[in-house]
Amino acid sequence: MRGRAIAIAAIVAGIALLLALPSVLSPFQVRVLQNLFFAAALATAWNIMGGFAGYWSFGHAGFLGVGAFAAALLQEHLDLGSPAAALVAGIALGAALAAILAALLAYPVLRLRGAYFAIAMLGVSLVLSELASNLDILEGGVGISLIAVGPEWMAPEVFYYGVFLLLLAVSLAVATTIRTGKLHYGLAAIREDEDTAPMLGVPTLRYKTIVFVLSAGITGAIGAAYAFSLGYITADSGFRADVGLDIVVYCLLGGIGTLAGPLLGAAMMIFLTQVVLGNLLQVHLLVTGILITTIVLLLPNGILGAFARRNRRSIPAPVVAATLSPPIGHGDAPVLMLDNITVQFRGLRALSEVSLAVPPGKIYSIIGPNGAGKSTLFNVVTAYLRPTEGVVRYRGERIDGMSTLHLSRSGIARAFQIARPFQGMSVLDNIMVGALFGRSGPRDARAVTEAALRITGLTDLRDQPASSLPIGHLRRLELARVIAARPDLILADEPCAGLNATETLDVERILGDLRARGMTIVLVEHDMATIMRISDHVCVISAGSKICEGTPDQVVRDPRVIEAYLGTPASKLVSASLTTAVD
Amino acid sequence: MTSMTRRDFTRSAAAGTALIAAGSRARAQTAKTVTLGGSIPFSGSQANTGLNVYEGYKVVVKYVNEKLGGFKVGNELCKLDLQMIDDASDPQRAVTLIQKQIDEGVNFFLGSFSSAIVLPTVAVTERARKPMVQAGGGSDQIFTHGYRYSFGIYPRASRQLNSFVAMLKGMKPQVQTISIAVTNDPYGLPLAAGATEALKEAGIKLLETYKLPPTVNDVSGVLSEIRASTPDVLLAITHEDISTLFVQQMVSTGTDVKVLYMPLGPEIEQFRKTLGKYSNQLLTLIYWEPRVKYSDPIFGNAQAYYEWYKANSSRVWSNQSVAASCCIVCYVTAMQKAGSLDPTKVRDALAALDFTTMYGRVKWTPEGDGDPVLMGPTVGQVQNGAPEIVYPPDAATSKLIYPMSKWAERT
Amino acid sequence: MLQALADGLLQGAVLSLAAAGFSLVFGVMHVLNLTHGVTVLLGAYLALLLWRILGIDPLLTIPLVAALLFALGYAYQRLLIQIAIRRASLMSTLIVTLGIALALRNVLTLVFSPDVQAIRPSYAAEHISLGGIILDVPHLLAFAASLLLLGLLAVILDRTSLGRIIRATAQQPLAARLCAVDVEHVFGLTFGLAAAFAGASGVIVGMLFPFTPTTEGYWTLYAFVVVVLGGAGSPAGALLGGLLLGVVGSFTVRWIGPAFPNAMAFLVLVLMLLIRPNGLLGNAFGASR
Amino acid sequence: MMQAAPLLLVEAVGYAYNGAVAVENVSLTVGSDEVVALLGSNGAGKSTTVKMIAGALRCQRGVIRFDGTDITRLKCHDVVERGITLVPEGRLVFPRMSVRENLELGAHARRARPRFAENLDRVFSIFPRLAERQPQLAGLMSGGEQQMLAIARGLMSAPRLMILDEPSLGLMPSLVETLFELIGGIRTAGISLLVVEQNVHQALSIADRGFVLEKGVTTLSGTGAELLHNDFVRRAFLGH
Repeated sequence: MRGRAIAIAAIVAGIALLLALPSVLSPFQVRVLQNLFFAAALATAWNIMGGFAGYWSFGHAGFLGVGAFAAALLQEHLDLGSPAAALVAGIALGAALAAILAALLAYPVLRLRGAYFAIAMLGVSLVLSELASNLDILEGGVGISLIAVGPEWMAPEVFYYGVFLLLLAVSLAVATTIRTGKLHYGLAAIREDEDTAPMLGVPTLRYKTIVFVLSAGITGAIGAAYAFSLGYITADSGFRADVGLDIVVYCLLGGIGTLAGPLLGAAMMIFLTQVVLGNLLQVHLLVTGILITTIVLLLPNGILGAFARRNRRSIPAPVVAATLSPPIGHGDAPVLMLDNITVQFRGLRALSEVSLAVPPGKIYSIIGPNGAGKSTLFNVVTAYLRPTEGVVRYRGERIDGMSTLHLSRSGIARAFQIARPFQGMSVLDNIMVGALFGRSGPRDARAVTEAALRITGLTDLRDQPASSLPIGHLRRLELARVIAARPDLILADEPCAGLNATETLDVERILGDLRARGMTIVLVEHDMATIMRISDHVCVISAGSKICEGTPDQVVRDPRVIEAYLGTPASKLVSASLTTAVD
Repeated sequence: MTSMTRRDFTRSAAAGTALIAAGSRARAQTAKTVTLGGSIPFSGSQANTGLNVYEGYKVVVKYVNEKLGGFKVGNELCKLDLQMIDDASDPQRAVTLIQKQIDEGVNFFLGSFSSAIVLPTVAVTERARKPMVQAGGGSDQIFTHGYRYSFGIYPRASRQLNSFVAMLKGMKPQVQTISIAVTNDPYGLPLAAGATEALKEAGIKLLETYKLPPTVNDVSGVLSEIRASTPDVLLAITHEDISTLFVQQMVSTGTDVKVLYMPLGPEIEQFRKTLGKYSNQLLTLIYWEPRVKYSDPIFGNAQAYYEWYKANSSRVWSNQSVAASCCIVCYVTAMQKAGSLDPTKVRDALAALDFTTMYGRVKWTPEGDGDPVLMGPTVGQVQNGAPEIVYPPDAATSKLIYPMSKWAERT
Repeated sequence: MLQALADGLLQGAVLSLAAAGFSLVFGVMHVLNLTHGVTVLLGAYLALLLWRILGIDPLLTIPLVAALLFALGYAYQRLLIQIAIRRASLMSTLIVTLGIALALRNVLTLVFSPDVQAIRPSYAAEHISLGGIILDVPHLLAFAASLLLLGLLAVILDRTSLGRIIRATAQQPLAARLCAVDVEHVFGLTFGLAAAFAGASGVIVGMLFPFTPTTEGYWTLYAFVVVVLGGAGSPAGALLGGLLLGVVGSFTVRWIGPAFPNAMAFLVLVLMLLIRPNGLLGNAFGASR
Repeated sequence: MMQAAPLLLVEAVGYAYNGAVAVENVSLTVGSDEVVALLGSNGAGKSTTVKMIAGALRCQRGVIRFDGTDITRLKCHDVVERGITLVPEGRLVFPRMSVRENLELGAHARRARPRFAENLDRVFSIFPRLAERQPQLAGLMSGGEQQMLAIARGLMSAPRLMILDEPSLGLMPSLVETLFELIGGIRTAGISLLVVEQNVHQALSIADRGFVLEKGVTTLSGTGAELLHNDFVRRAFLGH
């Protein structure tokens, strides 16, 4: 644990240095640092939402303005005795109002994604700015003066240097706690692939709301302190739309999604515009514009690289003997029941009256030529698709209406055909997402992850970034992630597609190992060799309906299967020779 | 510009040569540079007015340094060094860069343009006990903080329309009703509040006050209500772009009023050029006019200043540029009266100033804004393309045309 | 009431034309072009020059201004936007266009000074009254010109081979490549077309509203609202979105207060995004979430 | 069997999607006026190979020659101008454009424009149903009709070599029969064909020669009949 002690010592020394600085620096330099802390704190708060969850907002100037006006109006209408009390109350109210606004906005706005979310937030901040400047009670038009709150003996720039340093510390602390907790994994899942996230049990809306409210609250607090530091606030200087976009540029420059990125980006831009280019006359916008453009073009992923390529292992827990207790006891009732499922797409019957029952603890394979409706069947079971008719039952309980999140909670996990790893994260972290949001819970998530690594033979690749894995390993990572959630029923969608011989055998070994542990597996696969080797039971689908069912040997011999697979034989000769060749 | 009478010309020439003679003798000594700091918005919505203020500063500094070869403070020859920074309408940037100038030992500051920038920066210079003379921030709140080192050429916004309302009271036939259109910003709202107060005392009925957002592209809605309520007077307190829009749309929708008063717009030449004959008979707020007969300690008189301005500036003069020039004249005079370059001594000299400059009489209220009566604006009216002073009578250069002729009858 | 409706429609038509270019770029390439407002102003300033120096009536300068800006738009896409799309994500391409917008706004200020300009054609003062409603001639001509130009854009997109290629590339870029379409070239043409129509709308904007380099922000923001309201990609979407926005603005002025048209416009933007993100007519080239 | 130099020569080409190898080593040839089948199970790398030939993907290894000239580095629209047209997997018709406009787009290539009318007549003769449905939006047509339109669109660019990527995918079995007869019809119009198919039987019934692709490598080639009886083919598809 020597490493941790050094780290703490370094932080303490850093803080001592930062607090001593003002006495050494000139007032101008102190003000530059004050502006730097202000920008860095705002960028860090924005990054929690934009970087960690991948939701870019162009409207954070709205929260800044709400904080500023809350503090200004509070100290104008309410005498709180000492100036310090006015500042603290102002910051508290600013944070609270911004957080409440975010909470109210959360449900409607967080349903939007990408550019639509960004523009919606821009719209919100513009509405607030217009209301502030045109509603008399908000006095944004005429402007509000704020009382000086710094202690008489201390220079204002030194005082606000401390205030904004504190706010930056708070902002960083919140960002760090998010990064090291279960929340971070959930957010990574949301950022990387929000459609897959619920399948792994990540409560996407709840997590997005938490992060949105936190990010807004901090921005509101900073807005309040900003109002006091200026001493006079109007709608323009409070809801500065350009600040709303500047903080995005800071994060882009530093490295979106990293902890130090926003800090680095803010430091560079403030230093460049206020120190190096301080005395440029009449070309301020030209230089800033060209600066922004070149930065984004030259460093698309920012200085620190995108999404924290060097991701620290987050939960250093002791490696306990990996045990994977078998799923909760099950009799011999079928785990999964489908009766006459029909799915109709604009006139095309993808599935017509398909019924099947999956026995527990077995590998149940579904095969059929391309385009027979296998994937559609899969989407019905994993609640991606509501069947036009028919019922799906899991352990007796009807699930065809359930949300994917609820399904994964009740023990159904799906391994995708096109492996969807979280590119920016290591192999271990990818599996941790499955473990954390599965049914094992954070305490022994680490142990379950180790077990999953061992079963899928990925232990020595644990720190590799997922993006660099070849297809074979990616497929095993997908399985490991599913195993880590300790499901009862695994739905594997063509796990062997595109694998070479050895990789296919690995996957088959893993599936066999899971069956031995009592898990039930439904397999959709093309590779007939795999089907024949590992399936306990096979069901053949062709042109949307079930044509036969039974053990692998029975099914392969059935003429209807051969015909469905190889197409209608042009001449009797061909079919004759084929049937005899099959032993 | 009416032709100069011979007498005026000789008088100003004599005054000018006297100063030059003093200046040449002094050139032998090495001159001490006195830096004037401060920030200007070169981008953002106030950029055009910011540029006019900057021209006003540059022209006087050039005259003092090059024409006069400097100015004497005690027995020391000084030259002026203008160090303005671009605050890009960002208060944080302005405050930071002005702090830098204070650290570098700049003792005297000139103000930026909009109140949102002037207020935070004046707090910094006040704390550093450096005087700031500005011709930009009109908002009352600059002068209600009890700052001692802050001086503003313009009287606080709420008192700027006193002369206009006084004129309305005395106009025959009687003015009964008035409507106000005002932009929601720190300059417009106090101006409107002051006017509303004065109108109540004057017994003129205020029909409606239309409040407008800072950016607007259509006022036809307001105009159709005005056509319905037919007020005698329309007072439009809007920045130059919206003032132009107002006149354009009043003309194109045939909305006529007896009196149209716009504090910002008609006094700017580009505004009059754009609107041509439709800018005639518009009333505005005039602080200065090339034909005024004021003497000036540096230029000799207003005419000499105007000639020098035209020769040395790429932009046409405006109220703000002359007021900006006046700031520097005040500084130079105060330094010479204080006989020292110590900021606090100069500050005391500034506070005591009561003299005539090419801009007019300069005397400050205890809070630092221009004395509303002495430095208050006169009422001007655009008559065949040029602004004429029409009120108060003693300063008038022409008779008020009232009521305004209809837009359609303009030739 | 009728006056409010008339004012709203007249104003709305200009908003539609000004947003048409932005809508085309967003519909075809899913790029949010923040430089759109500056392109509109470039059109206004070019018309101002031609009007002031050569005395040509602004409406007659539209073809020349449009041609100039077509070339500018094409070059802008091929030299910068194409690189940005390849190197960075779509969202950061937006930041690139922001950088260029700031730089160009500064260049306009240096070249044309920050003073308020306005183009006053000979008929600037005339107005007609139609059954109690007063309609000014500049706005009427602008209304007609806007409808004409939007119609022209619709014809170009629906009838000409250029339009066909643009629509095909928008719907299925890979299939377009396989039909021997040089997709990068088509994106350049799309940007050129968008810039040309933005420039044309700039001429009309210059005629109706006093402008300074700073007003470019207004036109970019309002293009957003029109596109979200009406739907991206099609001139019909831009027209519907613009007219609706104009009417909403003028009724807000009458019944809520002259200070709130902007607030209402942005409120409409947010509400539309929540209810129908793809706008009333949907994305002309296939829904993009 | 083919003395003249092949129309299309693909030598040891390879491609990997950021790390994951999709095509390791594929070589094949297509003679003029010949129909060649490219067989292989799902994920064997068939689509990737044909996209490289058509220039939609930049080939990372190996050489592609067409009519004697090296086209490995050419951009997609230049490859089409030289006479290679790919009817992509999943058809990719222009959904919100009419049948007529889809066909006009197909003739966008400079080589095809002068012979637009002539090509159009031929297409309408091969696919009479398209002639009736000219104004209809392509997106509203059935899978089969869209497949016919995609092929017709390919024909409109007057290709010398036409590549069909899984034309039978997702079609009703009855339609597959008529589709392959139509494809046969194209052959007589003097166009070489490269048909990529999983449906072994149908493909080999119209092909002169075939290549089998397994896990990104061309493992086997031969005449249609040879391949049909080869138990390796049966194992590659029936998996045991």
